Amino acid sequence: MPTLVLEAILLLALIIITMAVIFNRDLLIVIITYCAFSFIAMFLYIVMGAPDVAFTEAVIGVISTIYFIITLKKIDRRCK
Amino acid sequence: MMNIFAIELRPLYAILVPFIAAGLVYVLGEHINRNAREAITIVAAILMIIIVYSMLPHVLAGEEIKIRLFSIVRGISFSIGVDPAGMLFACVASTLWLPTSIYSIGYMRGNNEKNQTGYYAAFAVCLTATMGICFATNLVTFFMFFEILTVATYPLVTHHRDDEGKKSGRKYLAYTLISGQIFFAGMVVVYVVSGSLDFVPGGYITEKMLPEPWALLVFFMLVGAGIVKAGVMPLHSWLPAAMVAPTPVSALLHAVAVVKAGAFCTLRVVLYIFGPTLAKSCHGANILAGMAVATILISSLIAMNKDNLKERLAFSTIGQLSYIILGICILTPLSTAGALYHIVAHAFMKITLFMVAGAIYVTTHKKNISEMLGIGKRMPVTMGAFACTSFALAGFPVFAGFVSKANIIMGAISQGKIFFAATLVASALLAIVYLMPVVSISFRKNNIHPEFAEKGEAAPAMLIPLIFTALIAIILGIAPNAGLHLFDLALMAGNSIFQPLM
Amino acid sequence: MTGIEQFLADKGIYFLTFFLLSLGIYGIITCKNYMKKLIGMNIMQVSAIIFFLSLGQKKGATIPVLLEGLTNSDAYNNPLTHALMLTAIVVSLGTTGVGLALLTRIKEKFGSVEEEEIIRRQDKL
Amino acid sequence: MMRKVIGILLIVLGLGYVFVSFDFLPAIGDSSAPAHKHVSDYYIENALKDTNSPNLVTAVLADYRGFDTLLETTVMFSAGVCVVMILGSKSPLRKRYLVPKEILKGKPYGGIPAYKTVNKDVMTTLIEILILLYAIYVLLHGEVGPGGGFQAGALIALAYIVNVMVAPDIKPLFKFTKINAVAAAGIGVFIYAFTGLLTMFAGGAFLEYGKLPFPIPENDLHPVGIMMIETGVAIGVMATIITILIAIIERVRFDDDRN
Amino acid sequence: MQHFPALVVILPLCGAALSLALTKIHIHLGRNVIFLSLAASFCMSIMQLRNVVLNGPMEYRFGGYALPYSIEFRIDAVGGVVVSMVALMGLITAFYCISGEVRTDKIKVGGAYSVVALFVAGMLGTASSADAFNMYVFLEITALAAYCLIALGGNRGMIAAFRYLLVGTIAATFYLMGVGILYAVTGTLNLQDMSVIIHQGGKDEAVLVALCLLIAGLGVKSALFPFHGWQPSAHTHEERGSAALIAGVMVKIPVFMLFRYIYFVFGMDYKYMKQVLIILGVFVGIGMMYGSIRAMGQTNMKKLLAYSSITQTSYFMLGIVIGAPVALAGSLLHFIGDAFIKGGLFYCAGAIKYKFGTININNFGMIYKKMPVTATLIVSGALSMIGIPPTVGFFSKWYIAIGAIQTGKYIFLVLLIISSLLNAVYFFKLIEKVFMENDKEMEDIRPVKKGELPWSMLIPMTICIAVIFLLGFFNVPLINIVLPLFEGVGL
Repeated sequence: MPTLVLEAILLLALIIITMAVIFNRDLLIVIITYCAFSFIAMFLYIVMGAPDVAFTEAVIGVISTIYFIITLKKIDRRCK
Repeated sequence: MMNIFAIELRPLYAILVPFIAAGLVYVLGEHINRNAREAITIVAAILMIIIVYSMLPHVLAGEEIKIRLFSIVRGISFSIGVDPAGMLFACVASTLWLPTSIYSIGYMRGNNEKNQTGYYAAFAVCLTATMGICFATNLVTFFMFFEILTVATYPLVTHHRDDEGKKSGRKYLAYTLISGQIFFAGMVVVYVVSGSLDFVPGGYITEKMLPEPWALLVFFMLVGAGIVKAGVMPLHSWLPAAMVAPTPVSALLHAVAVVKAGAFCTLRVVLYIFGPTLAKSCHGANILAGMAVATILISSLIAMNKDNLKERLAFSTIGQLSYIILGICILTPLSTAGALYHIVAHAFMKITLFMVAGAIYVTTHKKNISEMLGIGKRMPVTMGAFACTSFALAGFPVFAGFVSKANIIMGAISQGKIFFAATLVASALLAIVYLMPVVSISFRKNNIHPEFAEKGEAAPAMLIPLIFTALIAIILGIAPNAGLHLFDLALMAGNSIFQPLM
Repeated sequence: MTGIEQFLADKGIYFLTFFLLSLGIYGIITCKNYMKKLIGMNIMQVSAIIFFLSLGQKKGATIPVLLEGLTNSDAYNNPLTHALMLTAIVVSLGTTGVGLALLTRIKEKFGSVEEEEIIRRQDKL
Repeated sequence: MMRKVIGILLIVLGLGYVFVSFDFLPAIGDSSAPAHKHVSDYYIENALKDTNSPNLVTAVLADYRGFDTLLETTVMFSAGVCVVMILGSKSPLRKRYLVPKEILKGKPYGGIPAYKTVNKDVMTTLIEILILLYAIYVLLHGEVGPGGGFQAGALIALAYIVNVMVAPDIKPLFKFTKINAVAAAGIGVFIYAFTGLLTMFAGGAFLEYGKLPFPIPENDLHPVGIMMIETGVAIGVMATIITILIAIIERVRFDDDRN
Repeated sequence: MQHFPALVVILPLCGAALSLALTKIHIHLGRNVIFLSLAASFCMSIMQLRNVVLNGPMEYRFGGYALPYSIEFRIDAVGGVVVSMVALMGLITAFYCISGEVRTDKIKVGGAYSVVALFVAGMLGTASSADAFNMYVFLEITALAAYCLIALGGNRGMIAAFRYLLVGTIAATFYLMGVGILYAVTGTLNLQDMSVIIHQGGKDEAVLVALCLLIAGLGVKSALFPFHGWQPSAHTHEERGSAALIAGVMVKIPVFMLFRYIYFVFGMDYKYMKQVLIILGVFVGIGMMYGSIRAMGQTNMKKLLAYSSITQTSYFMLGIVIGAPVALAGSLLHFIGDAFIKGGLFYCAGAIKYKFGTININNFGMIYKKMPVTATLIVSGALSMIGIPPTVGFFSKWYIAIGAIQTGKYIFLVLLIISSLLNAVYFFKLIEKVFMENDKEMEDIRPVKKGELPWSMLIPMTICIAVIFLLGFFNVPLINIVLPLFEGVGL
């Protein structure tokens, strides 16, 4: 499986996840999808041969997801 | 450095004196009592007269006085200098500042107007700007003082903080700022095209610098600011609107500072930048002359049916100013000398008429001519001065008006422009038509207004300057070179411009 | 396979990265909820990171940590882009933190995080 | 719904046209692209010689472009300060826009989340210690393998988050108030900047580790320098993440009332 | 002596970092440390400027490595002037913020000043850095501090800050993409090196795409005409103390960056540069008209100033679009002058709000009687905006007009005249309201024992008045410093 094709597939996965984020109604689902997005992005960085960046992306993805969830506590989950 | 009283530095002192006076008045105005504040203005006026008169002999002797202070813009320096035309205007402005300030003290106290400190400070700044305009020797310095004059007269025009004052202030600003910015554009074009902006008697722009269509456009861009300030017909409507200001202000505006600055700007542009040859070849001068003629005739007609005395005087100023512009546009030495001398004559005549109008308003609170039946009985001296100056204005032989008008007519005839000479004569008659009714009403004998029965002259602080300027108007008529040799100055300026062409 | 790979190498990956960027911006503009706008912003910044990293790739190169045998520069990926992208990730975390703080205060003050309600209540205050 | 799909299709078409007509970027894989030729091959060849740290990314990050990382930490610090300033004053209750009661009626109150499967208090202490150990390893191992200041700082912050979020009632490992956290972030940044100033006073340019005034031999001054700035970065990042966490949590009590 | 370029930026940074820790010790210790660092950085920037003028541009390489391999600060005549102006404005604004201090809460005091110090450090770095990615990080610091300062301006400020956060990040990502493409095509991040490689030619399309992205990114950051959506609401609701810094200086730094990119990296002989400048010219033309027209109808003074600052940014861009060296010098003079004019007018708005609590123009009663210094600053700022000679506004217009005519672009001269007249309309409306209106008897919220305002507000105002007139009279030395730099650049 040559790297470039793998990268293309992962990029397509990212695009699908962004579509999900844009069209979804419930905020909690959107945040969980965003966590998945950052996870797949970390994968993409590893495939591209950048371990440092992947490490940082993983940690910072988790932290920003936690921040989103805390703020979600204050904001009700319904949205247009 | 040359010693402190060297001749070159004196024009700079002449500009700084009123500026320092304005600063003092504005800062100390509230804290010291009224008389001390007025004293500052008077002392400054006297000081300025001394400085200006001390320069006169040097100018008459034909010395070239010029000083380049510091470069205000890359390539052009802030340079001040004296030449005959500038000296003439400076003499008029400085001499008239003293009587006007004494008169305004009397007027302000009589009418007990509010915020007088602002008034006196703005008055002094206007004089600074006028002095700057007289002594500027390149267009950038000239434009700088020109704009300061615009901004400084704005608080004077809107002195009464009421709605009408604001409206006329807006109109005044609209006209002057727009023409100022267009002047700025024209100035930049001239700088880029010709490389220098110094005033050279006889002009320095040649045909190849500005090809045919552009020359006319730039000519009217530069002259526009002068025309607006001088109140030539299509752009004059701010002048009657500025009548809402107190009388000493309109006296200053219409006799000494703003209006004359406009005429002076036209003179500088037409004769010192464009020069007679280019002005004639791009036939800008002919169009301007046509506008001036139209203004003279129309303004005299309007002045006839104006009941308010100040309105009538305003329209007569518009007419008289167009004499000067007409004189400039005839492009002959005689007519230029006549135009320059008319600046002097008209200044003294018009300021007297306005002072009379102010005196009447303060003592009898009458504004319209129809209410002044037999006022001569009550204020014989004021109305006597009014009568003399109105004769002078109409151009009677023994008075100052006649001298300048005669020169312009001679210049026109020498150029073979009979039409202009005819308009000048016709305007003299028109002047009689709109001034004599005022004199006849005030000196009539039967059914005088009961109020004017007993004698009740105006306050001395207003009367003395009134008489002083009326007398000067008469003296200048009899002996044009009396005292300050003003007529020689005018002739010198005229010849210096046309000398290279002879 | 090499035909597709060649296409991907020249245009494909770049096209997908710029598409992800424009999707992020599209998300910011169209989503009405402020929280979703913030997530869209994060996605946009991740797409910028992907673009830089794809620039720094070399065919058959290992991760940019020096090994004994290998010394020629074609054997390692471009370390400069990785160093720059560490900064970009940290910047995106900072911006998200500030955005969420603003979100909390807006929710507290205006009662909702939807754009129309905020605009409606904004004029009342 | 349809409008959004059309929007996205428009984007696809637009980008497709741009990419078809323009061919401006070099192909991804080839190692002869200009991006690799000019500067980055210098880094690869003499990173070991200049900074003797085999991890090229840390070499570039901390040594060649060290100033960027200082600015990066400042970005984190300024984000932390901004969050503290914005969420500083708790606005009085009457000024806040309270959601009318009848809207809230519809939402059932789910009670405190109970994870019955495993005893979370025991687990948290175990996990925390593991995370901290790993963080120290990552920090000290920065030059050799992937890792470094940011990752270590973030990991320590993660340990704190695990403690606060999963088991709020047991005594946390280290207690941070908001002012202390922000002050710590400031000190982290200052440590970094101070190393730079140190080299400057000792005669070199800003952040030139060769000129550090310590008495150790010249060629391993660089690792010392890198280690100093890595600790500075770790402290800065850790403190800022914790500040933002505390600030947001303060305004949103975790087991908060309904609002 | 050669450490100045770095120290000018590092000192405010360290001051900001330490201020919160020091505030724990004593509430005013942090604040004083920040004043010290800002004052020191201002003095150093002046000495640095003197050094640059005397013996040529200064370069400073971080980490001591050879040029293209490390980050580099490059201060030439133009950069030196801009840096010292930003340092002066930062120092004055820090003084001005004393009046807005909340003495109760320690974090609030230390934090407020550290945010201002970070803001100034960010702008100083952006103006003096010569490395593309380094500029991006400095832009981020400036932007983050700006979000916080706008958000501190009250509840409406929150929404303005959030909107600016989103738009600012989009702009920063565009800028990052532009830098990425430039790196992909040239291989270096150093501007000097990059321009050498670009001039070797052969990469026109990629450079065109990068240029468009840069213009989009920096245009949004500096509220150039089509991207100015966020600016009016942001300037209206931002924190009273630092409004002058945001509106006066921050909006202009990206335009300065764009100027350096267009002239020193891409160069005028670049193939597509003519078309790009024409498009920019269209934006600038519309922007000048739009800003003034929108500003006419405003009654809120800050909104009026916000719209007028769109016009001023377009003035600065005008110089770049015209391209003649004299026009560039004129637009730089305008950049420096306008920072003090716009900053000064925002100081006045803040002072009136501080004293009377209102910034609605209609109830500016006898302001000139009660607050003479503020009234003088409003008048001198207005006169300078319109371009009345003794003030700096006239001279920058003079140079730009000369440049316009020399390159035969008369349309810009006409635009210049029209927009300065439009300025005149709403500024004289403001002057009329300040001087002519009868008293509205607004009660004095914070009475001050002597004088109209606390000294911490009066000093910045008097400095602004002084600079407006001094720059006016002594603009020639400034132009002589700057012009030789532009010689090789013009069309």
